[in-house]
Amino acid sequence: MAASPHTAAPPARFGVVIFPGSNCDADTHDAIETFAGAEGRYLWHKETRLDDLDCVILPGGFSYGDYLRSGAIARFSPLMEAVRRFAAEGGLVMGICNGFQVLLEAGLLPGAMQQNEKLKFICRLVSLKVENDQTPFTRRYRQGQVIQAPIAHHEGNYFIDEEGLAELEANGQVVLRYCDPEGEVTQEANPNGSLANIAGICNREGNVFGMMPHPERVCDALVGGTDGRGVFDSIIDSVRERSGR
Amino acid sequence: MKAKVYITPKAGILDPQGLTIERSLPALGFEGVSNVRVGKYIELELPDGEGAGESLERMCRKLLANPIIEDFEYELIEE
Amino acid sequence: MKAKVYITPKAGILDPQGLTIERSLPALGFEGVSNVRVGKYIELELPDGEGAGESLERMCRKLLANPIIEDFEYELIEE
Amino acid sequence: MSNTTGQDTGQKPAYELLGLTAGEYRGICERMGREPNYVELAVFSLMWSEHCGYKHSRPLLGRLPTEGERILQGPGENAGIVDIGGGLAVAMKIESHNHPSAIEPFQGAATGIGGIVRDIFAMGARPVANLDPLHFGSLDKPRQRFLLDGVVEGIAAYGNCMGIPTVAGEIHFEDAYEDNCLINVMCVGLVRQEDIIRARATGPGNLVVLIGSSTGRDGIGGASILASAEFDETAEEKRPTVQVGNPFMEKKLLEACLEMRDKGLLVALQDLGAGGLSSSSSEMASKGGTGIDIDIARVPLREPDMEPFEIMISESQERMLAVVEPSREAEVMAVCEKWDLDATVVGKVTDTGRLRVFDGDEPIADMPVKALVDEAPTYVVEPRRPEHERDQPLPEDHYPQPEDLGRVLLDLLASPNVCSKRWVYEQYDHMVQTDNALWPGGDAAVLRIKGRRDGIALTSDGNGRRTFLDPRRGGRAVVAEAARNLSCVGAEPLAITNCLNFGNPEKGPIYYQFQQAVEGMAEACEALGTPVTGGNVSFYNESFGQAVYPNPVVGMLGLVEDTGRLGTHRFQNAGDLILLAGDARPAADGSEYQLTVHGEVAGRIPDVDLEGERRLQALVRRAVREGLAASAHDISDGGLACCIAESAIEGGLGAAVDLEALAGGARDGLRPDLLLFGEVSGLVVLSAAPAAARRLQEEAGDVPLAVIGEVGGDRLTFTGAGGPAIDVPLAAAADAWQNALERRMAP
Ligand SMILES: Nc1ncnc2c1ncn2[C@@H]1O[C@H](COP(=O)(O)OP(=O)(O)O)[C@@H](O)[C@H]1O
Ligand SMILES: [Mg+2]
Repeated sequence: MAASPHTAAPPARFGVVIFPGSNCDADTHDAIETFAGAEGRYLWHKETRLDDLDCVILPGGFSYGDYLRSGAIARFSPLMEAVRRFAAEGGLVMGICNGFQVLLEAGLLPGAMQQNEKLKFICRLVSLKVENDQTPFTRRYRQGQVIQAPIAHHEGNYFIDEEGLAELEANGQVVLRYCDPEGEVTQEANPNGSLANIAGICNREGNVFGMMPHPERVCDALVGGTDGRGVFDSIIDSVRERSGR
Repeated sequence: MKAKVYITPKAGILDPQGLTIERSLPALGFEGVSNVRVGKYIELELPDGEGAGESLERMCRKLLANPIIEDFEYELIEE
Repeated sequence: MKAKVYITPKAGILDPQGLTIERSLPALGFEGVSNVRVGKYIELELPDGEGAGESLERMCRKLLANPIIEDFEYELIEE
Repeated sequence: MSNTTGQDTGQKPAYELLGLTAGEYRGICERMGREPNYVELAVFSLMWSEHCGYKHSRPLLGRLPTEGERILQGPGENAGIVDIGGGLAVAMKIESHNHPSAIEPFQGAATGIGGIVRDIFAMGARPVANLDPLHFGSLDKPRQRFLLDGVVEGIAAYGNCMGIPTVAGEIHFEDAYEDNCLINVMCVGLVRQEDIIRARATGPGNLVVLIGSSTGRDGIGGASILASAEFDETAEEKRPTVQVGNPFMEKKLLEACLEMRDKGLLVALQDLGAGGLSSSSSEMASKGGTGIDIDIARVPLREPDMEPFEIMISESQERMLAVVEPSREAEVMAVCEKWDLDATVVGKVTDTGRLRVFDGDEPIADMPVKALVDEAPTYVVEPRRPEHERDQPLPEDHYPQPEDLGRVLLDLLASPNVCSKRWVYEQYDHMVQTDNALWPGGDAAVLRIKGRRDGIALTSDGNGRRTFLDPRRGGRAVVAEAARNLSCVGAEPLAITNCLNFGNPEKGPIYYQFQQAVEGMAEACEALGTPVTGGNVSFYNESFGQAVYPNPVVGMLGLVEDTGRLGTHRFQNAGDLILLAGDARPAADGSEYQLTVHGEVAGRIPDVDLEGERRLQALVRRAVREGLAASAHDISDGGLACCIAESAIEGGLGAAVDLEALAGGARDGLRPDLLLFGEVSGLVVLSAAPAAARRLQEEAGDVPLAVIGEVGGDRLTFTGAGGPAIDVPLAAAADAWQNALERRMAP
């Protein structure tokens, strides 16, 4: 990404990680660049300098082929060490699909992913209920709002032990749940067997967020909808507010 | 030095693969099979030396198994 | 009766998982590991009886393993 | 090696074991000026196999039109290339992986995707879509369910991991494919015209670099033995080691190759597919008018102790061969290292016109490139019309008309050949790359081109049953259907790629079917202005003397002017009128109705009126682009009733159709069952608001356009003079159509 020719600072600078096997990096980058003034910079998995960034996104794909377990190998890349520090200092980190799996494996988010209940890859539009509209990633949505975004994964069956789940619920860390189009969180609306229909969670501090559905795929009405824009808009708002830009 | 690693889904965790196999067995003529659990079996060769066991243990803990959902055991085979 | 089944990629058959793990190990701080092969490890419970071994063998051949690209071994554990 | 390759050693001579005839062996000796050694013989046997040498098809394929203003690259390269304006081009190619998939469906289909994707990025194009036309036996058989399950998972595993959306395809089930499933895969890529790379090894002294996976014993004999011998009881002994795909490796290969393209490092690029190093190196030399020296001692091996001939013919997946200038070697290695890929200089380009193989310093083979690549013998077989072919269609009263036509509709909607294929395409990541202006399920897929208003439309169609009844008409019909599917979404058909799946061409009737089908396709391609950019021939799809239906599969590319104005098959508004465009008389012959209800495939399919088809499609495209039509859907499997039912189900709106209004012109006096379920080329159902419908009728010119019904309500009714012929709740139709496949595949 070339430096912006303007002197005014951009409203938000995103880093989009490329692990070997990432395949939604370009989609995510495209989505970011459709937002007025937002900048996206690709981050090769061996890079370690993130200090020019406001938000790091780990995109979807099959890092290292998803061999062994999704995200298991990617989490050891030099970049992830930097992401850990970046998050510890309060930087915004979001994992989408495979990126979410990497964050789980890295321990930046609690829990683990198993194979989908029916053992099949699923790609379809699903309904999601926004359970927490106070995070830096969801503030543009309303509590209880139902949005539509596609999932495309083989291992999105979220698991955490009982204690962990109670903690997530108590702290409002469950951010998105699979629901029916009316917003009811039902078993039938659960596409992959995820515990408590969980589709997205954040860490306790709220600055690290992972979701299985793909918001970057629903930022343009021509190709499926615009419900995903709220995620990026929320991040931009949060960055503006923090930096006073 | 050869090593064998056995990784199994943690007790109490739903194992979708095992469950699916268990459900499809009767249709293939296998009745009464239960408690099917599917895990991983990894073979590898390690540099010889005293640290081998410890190194393998670390490898399992850090990479080969995910302790949140999996248990592991291993065997070292001296040749 | 308990049974353990070990499934491994046939010799000569590409094992992309094993290969990828092997290639990434040095970067994770594990040097000198080679011949990593990833297979499956399945535990299950069978009805007791003399036919158990034969039944398990058939089960492996028909469902648990893919004999075209995988080898299997099993153990029956009398309790 | 002691004995010579021509000698009878008590068993058969070596050339025969490798599938060559005595005459072919003599031809090789002549061209070599001596007897070939084993390595040379192995290489020749591959290059002169049906698969690589097109021995039975080459003379006939010449009939296909391959030229057009937009064709930048016709047959002969790794993929065809079509100019879509603005400096951009589309690379496209289709390939079969029938035999490997019949043995191991998951890996067979997965490596099929891997192979076709390499063909596309070998041209310097970024793959943007996969398509998967598939044919299996009846789903009533567990083996067929196993095959479908494995094939779909294999395609999903490989394509999804690569980040290439699988956007369209087709699936048919019929007994003729029981022992020989047809697994065709197509890939489409985008490339800036100045970035196109070709497989021409030019510049003697340039280096030949092997990139990607190490070489193992897999697929040895795949091309020469597996792909050109009948597949029967002896398959067991001929079975090569099954190849396992590594999509992660291929994803890295793809990115590395495109990065090298962007850096201008590649003189030429070629994938290693059937025939491995032998075929890739000799073809590159042939295209470049050069020679190549290969040192097999440098080839990274997966298994120790591989024989030289094994290294030369191994079909290990995920490998590419690049030609690079010596001064750029370091840069090439740097890109490969970045992507953690092995890359090895294994040879160099020469001006000798020969493929020379060395093991270190020791020469082990030396063959004329031209003989290998261009001089495989061709064979012409006496064509014989198969006995089942008929001059006349069945009499229209051949079958009794079923009493409950509503039941027939529900049964047809639930037929695996007609029902929704959602169970399949939801296993594919069909949205990655975020360009789907239309999601799967309609007549064709449409991808936008980022930064432009226009987009590309893609469809694949094959119809073995029709080609079986009349190969020439079937060939015409399959091209017409593909074009019709594109026109229904509003796209202008531009070009095709094709995969010809047939039985053993040495047999007169099969050769006849092949010849006739090619003739029919050629006629339709000429009439519709869609030249052939390349394709693939898969012969010997037969077992125990029983061949598959002759099945030409067409993948067609179209261009949409404005992705904001697309046609879909969904009914949009209650009160819209339903119109039937086109003038053709449907028939039971070769229809899904004939098979599902009357249990046979017989008669002769109606011919395609190519001129009428052209005019019909032009009208449909205009109706869609000008926004006059709210929906457009062509009549194919299941006939008019299923076509309307699909539009109704997907739109969530019922329909009432007047059979009297249908029975004009060519359809005069046709019985209701044939009107409703008969099949024929050349009909499209449109829906439009009343005012738009009037305008359409004014503009239709000489294309007949009849108002036949109205959208609305929650039932599907088709009413004739004697009262309702069909009256079923939309919900029942929807349930039958939407869930049939999932129900069949439930464990
Ligand atoms: N194997 C498949 N893979 C992906 N999509 C498929 C497959 N089979 C069918 N489809 C999709 O389902 C829809 C209906 O297919 P089909 O009935 O063959 O359409 P048509 O008759 O218009 O050619 C199309 O959008 C097609 O692309
Ligand atoms: Mg159609």
